[in-house]
Amino acid sequence: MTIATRATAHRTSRTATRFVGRLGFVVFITVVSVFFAVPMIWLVVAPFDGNPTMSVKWPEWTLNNFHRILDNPYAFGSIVNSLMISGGVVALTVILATLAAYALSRVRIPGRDALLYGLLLLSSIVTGTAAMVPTFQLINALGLINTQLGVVLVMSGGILPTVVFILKDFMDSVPKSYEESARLYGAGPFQILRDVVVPVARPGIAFVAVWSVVQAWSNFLVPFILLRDPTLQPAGVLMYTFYTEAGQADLRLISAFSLVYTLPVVVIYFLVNRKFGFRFYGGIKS
Amino acid sequence: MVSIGRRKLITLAGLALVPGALDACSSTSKTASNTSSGGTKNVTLTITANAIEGGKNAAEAKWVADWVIPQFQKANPGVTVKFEPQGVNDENYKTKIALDLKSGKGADIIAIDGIWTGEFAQAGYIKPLKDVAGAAVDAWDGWKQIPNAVQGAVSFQGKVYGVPQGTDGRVFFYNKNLFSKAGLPTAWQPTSWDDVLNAARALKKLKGVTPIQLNAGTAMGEATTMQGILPMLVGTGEYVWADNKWAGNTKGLRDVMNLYKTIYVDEKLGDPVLQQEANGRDSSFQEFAAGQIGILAEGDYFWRSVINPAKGVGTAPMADRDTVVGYTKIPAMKPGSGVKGQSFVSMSGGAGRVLNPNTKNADMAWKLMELICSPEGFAARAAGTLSISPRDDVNKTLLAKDPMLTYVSTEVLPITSYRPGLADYTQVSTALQQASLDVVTGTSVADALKTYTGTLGGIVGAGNITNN
Amino acid sequence: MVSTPSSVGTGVVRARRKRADDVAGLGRARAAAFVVPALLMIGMFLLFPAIWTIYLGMTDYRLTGLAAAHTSFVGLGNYTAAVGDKAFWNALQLTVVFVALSGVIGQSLLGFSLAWSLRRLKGWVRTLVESLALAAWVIPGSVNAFLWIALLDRRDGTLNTLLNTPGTAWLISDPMAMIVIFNIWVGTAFSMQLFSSALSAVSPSQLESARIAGASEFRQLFDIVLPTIKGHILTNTLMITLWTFNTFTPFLLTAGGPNRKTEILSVYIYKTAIGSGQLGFGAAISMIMLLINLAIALLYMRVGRKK
Amino acid sequence: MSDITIRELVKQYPNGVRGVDGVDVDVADGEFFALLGPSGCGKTTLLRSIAGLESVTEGALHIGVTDMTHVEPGDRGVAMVFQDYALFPHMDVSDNIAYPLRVRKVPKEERRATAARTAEGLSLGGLLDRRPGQLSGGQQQRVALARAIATRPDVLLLDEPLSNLDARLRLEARGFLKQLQRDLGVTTLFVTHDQAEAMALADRIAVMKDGRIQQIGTPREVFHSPRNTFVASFIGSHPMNLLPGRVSGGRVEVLGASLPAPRLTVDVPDGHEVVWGVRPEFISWSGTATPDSVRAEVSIVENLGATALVLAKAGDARLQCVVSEESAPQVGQQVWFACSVEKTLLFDAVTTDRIGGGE
Repeated sequence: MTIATRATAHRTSRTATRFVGRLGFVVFITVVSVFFAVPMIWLVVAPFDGNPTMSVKWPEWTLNNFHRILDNPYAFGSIVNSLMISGGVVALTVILATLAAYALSRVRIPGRDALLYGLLLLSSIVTGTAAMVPTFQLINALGLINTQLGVVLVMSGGILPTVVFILKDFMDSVPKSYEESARLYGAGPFQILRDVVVPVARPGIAFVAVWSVVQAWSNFLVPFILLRDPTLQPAGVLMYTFYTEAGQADLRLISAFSLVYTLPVVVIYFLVNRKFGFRFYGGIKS
Repeated sequence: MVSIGRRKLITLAGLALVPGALDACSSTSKTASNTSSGGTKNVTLTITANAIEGGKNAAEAKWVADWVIPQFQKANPGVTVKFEPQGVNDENYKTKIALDLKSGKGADIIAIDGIWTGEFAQAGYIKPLKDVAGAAVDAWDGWKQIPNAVQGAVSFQGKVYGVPQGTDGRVFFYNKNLFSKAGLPTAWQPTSWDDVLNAARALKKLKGVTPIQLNAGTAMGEATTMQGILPMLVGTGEYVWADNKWAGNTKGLRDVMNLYKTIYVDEKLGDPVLQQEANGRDSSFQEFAAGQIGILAEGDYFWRSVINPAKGVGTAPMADRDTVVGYTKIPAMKPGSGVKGQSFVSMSGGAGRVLNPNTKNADMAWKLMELICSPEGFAARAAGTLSISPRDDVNKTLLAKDPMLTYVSTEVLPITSYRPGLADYTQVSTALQQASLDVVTGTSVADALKTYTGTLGGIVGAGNITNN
Repeated sequence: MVSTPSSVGTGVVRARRKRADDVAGLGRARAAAFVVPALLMIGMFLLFPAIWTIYLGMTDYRLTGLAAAHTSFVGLGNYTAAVGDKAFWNALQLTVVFVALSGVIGQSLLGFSLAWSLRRLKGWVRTLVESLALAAWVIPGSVNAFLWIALLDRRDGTLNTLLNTPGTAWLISDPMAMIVIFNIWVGTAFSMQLFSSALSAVSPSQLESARIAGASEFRQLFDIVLPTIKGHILTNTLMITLWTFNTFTPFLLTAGGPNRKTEILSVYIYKTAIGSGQLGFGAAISMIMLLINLAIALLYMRVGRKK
Repeated sequence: MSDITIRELVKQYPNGVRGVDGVDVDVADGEFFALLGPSGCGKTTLLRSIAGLESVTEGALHIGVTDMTHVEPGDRGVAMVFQDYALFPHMDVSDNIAYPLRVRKVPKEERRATAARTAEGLSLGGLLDRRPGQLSGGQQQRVALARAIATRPDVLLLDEPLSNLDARLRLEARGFLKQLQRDLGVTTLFVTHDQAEAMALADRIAVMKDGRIQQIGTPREVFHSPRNTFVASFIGSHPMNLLPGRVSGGRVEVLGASLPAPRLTVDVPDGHEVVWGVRPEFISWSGTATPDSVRAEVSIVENLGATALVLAKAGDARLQCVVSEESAPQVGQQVWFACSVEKTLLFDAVTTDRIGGGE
């Protein structure tokens, strides 16, 4: 084989490999997209079906299901409640966690990592069903039964360790020279946090904020046991009431409310993502 | 990234293990029933039930809001009545009211499933009506209208803890169209299990038809016990709990399990896969409504709610329900082999309302209870969805409109049985469901019951089991 | 002999400097002030109930019945009962399989593959794929359950229509596989996000030089990318393991069935605590779960540090 | 007056390692002063201690007459340009430059004006609205400088100011930096590991190793009269030839030859072990034997443009010399190296301190 033919052969095989790679890539992306999209079809179609079933079919187009949701005395309020509770949880966790994660990231406190991970593990107990009674009793003793504040506090306590943990990881990768620089110009800790750390860690904060919303938004057990006035209950609880006596799902209500219940959190995600991004800046040095 | 000293973590876990003496915080309630008996100034009463407007049991919620509250407030100026709707699944509802009662809170009148009476009473969450509201309870004339058996649904150890709100009964529903296609009589009354099996065998010849649906398995939960195992068990002459002992590996239970084996394994008269589906019971309703199931053991609720053709009531409405769907009493295994020598059997549940022992206005709460349980109350309630009330006088007038409910109230209720209202029951029930599942999925009856008795021993103690 | 101005033995000094004691001049007191509010919150609403739960785990406490009124201390009785309970071992085994397949392998691999294939992509394809994955992640669990029940329905579910397999009861025939795939569907977005920000920090010049050296894409991946993002891999695996251990959504799909084939620990705990009201026993199992998580975390960190 | 006085400065880490280990430095007002050393030598730690970013374990630091040892960084009148510039990625150039003024609560208008003026002075006029990510390395460096000088600091600290620039840009920036320092007249300390940079820029250089100062002097002093072998080898674009030998009758025995010894500053007995040093630039070669020369075989010749670097082997030892490119020997050729005795240095083999030669 001459050098020339070998080079040609080489080039041909390279082109072939590249083509196969390209094809593989397209197939992979398509398969994954379909995988993610197919289950969601029901959510888009069933709410508009006059007689939705547990299958995807061409609907008998109607908005009746939504009329019924509108007629439900609690549906609209529950979305508002969800927004308030999630908002409270996000505000509380993000503010407290930002402060804590920053300090933990920048100052060595003995046993810091063990503490963080220990709390992270404990949070798995408390967010489960086993801690229901202690949680209820605690909120009862504080006189916060039937208040959204109680719900916000319990949820925040449960997700704070995770948020601190993730945020600390983000903060650790923010170059420290930013803060040192600001400090040299006389900025105090709060000023540094506000002017430098928070803006730089913003994609990370956005991430945990959305994560907190998702957690709070879908929680059922905590608001259910702590709230008694249905006008205070969030959508996550109301979602479970569209059943008949024997626990049969009323799909007309459920399909429509699923959409109503899902949309805000999706919108929140897209807004946050668009405004703040979910990543780091492709920094000068990170 | 995290770098945790292994030792540190273990120390931490060790710390967490130290038994915290934190229990002290359980807030003991101030059970002061400072009964402001006569004075009706600014009294607030609360009712709770597992019902919510626009959702689960909407009719009840609507009735409380539109009838009970205005009526009572009109009759008792100065009193405010509030409704705390719930509308979730029974386990969650039970959990919530248990937490409420435990912490000395909760609504003044609470709707419960009769089966919870025993465990709530044992926990001290509820007290006999008389202990809460005094002599007024005995003086109520409504008791005369409520049969003792029905009162038993909210009683524990001979004491009445609440006022029954309704009851039900289990029957075999069957599809008359399929029956005639299979050459079976459309007026059908089996008198033994064999009769039922023979009918199923005939139905098996029809294509696309599951001959019989006898609930089995854990996925259907209590529906398996209530519509499947227990009605069959009482047909063998045994109770699941008798003489302070639970039925273990008994002859009756073996018969029941063999029946399951015949239906689902040996002769394939039922659909074993459906028993395992998470929403299998809903599917069975859909299939029955679609004419794909021949015989179905269900409660009257199936008739009045699930396949009810009235607009917006049923989730599997059958427009031709009244002509196509037949119903008949569940036969004992053989004529006369049922409990108390009965030839036909049934199981019933019952809902009730109890007074919260922590109520500050026991007298007024009882007054409200009397209104709720008055004939007018039940009549108003029935305007939404008709069901069997606990009161004979009410049933006489209201049920006349519905032959099926009349049938249950006159033919089935006299021969019915109730479940034992004990805290252990839930777990025993789960163990029974598991046994039926084992059989349906191919385990031998002997092995299934061996597992069952093992589990049962763990729940109630080996000494509290009957084997024969 | 030429002595070179290298710096043997001074690396230690440099390595220490990274942990500069206090770059922002917080000072211990102020740092404490920053941390204390969160800790108070956690202490009050997490630690306190958690410790209480651990205590409950050593009692025979029940929600109702006699044991609710007269709770007695049983020490490690619940733990020995759990160890002797076949259902517990079943749940544990299922959980390990579930966590390994759906979390550690499934979500991580798919998440990384997505991050890797999308890293150089801009425009609508990337937006679309990312949005779909993230939508699955933000949709509430109760809604997700309905979506998947509709997908897998035995009678006329979408999957049976697509594959032309009418009547296949996926949730009965392959329940574990289904909840594994379901959980991958739900959770992949987290790994994808984490890895795509990690990948953006991998220096392009290193990859360039590897490519010039003729390294295949896989070689580049193993020699350069993975070592660089090791920390992220560890974070990802830790979080995913913890979350997957605790996820409860599969219950909404299969209710633990059929015949306990998907009764993972969280479902088992739910069934004991809420279903049968055995709160003491449920608390003990939660504690066991915590200890398992702890052991796994220690293992990860050991492996992660060794590499 | 913004002179800097550092006395007995120690920075000890919690693990006992001393990053800075007893340092005395005096920097005159307006001086351009370099801290030079290999990485990990403590130079950056020293710089950060001056900035106040590291807390000092022992010793004292004065700027002017003020004791700054424990003063908050923001109150020292010190500005610093970080190695990575530490430009805030979320602020545009104008905001970055004006940030120190914002901290001082200077009104917005004034801030903008100062930023614009400073930017203009550093040829950043058209870039005020850009984000740091949109700038080239050189531009980023100038923005960082602009931010540092916007507040007219008493002392300017630069941490490896040129290390993130490519080679050509670095030369340009060097000149620019020197000019800027001269124009501002601000006392400036900078850290570098690049001796050429230190030589080119600094009025004086402190060479550091292992947390200690090895020598402080003008570029000329450290080049021609290094205090020890470390400084000798560290300074210079080509490392000094350092070869073991011994003193013998006023001469040095090295490489099997006997060469004249430079003037000794310390009395040493005959047979004393020494290190003999000469810079490659001061060695000449010839194809034939000459007096006081060393025979060697050329192994490598590197063309450096105008000059060539010759690497040769003399026995086991290796020698380097820099010669004019035109007159470079051939590889494999036998050559004789010689050098002027004034240019040779002698170091004690044990203490490594210089004991002979130098200016």
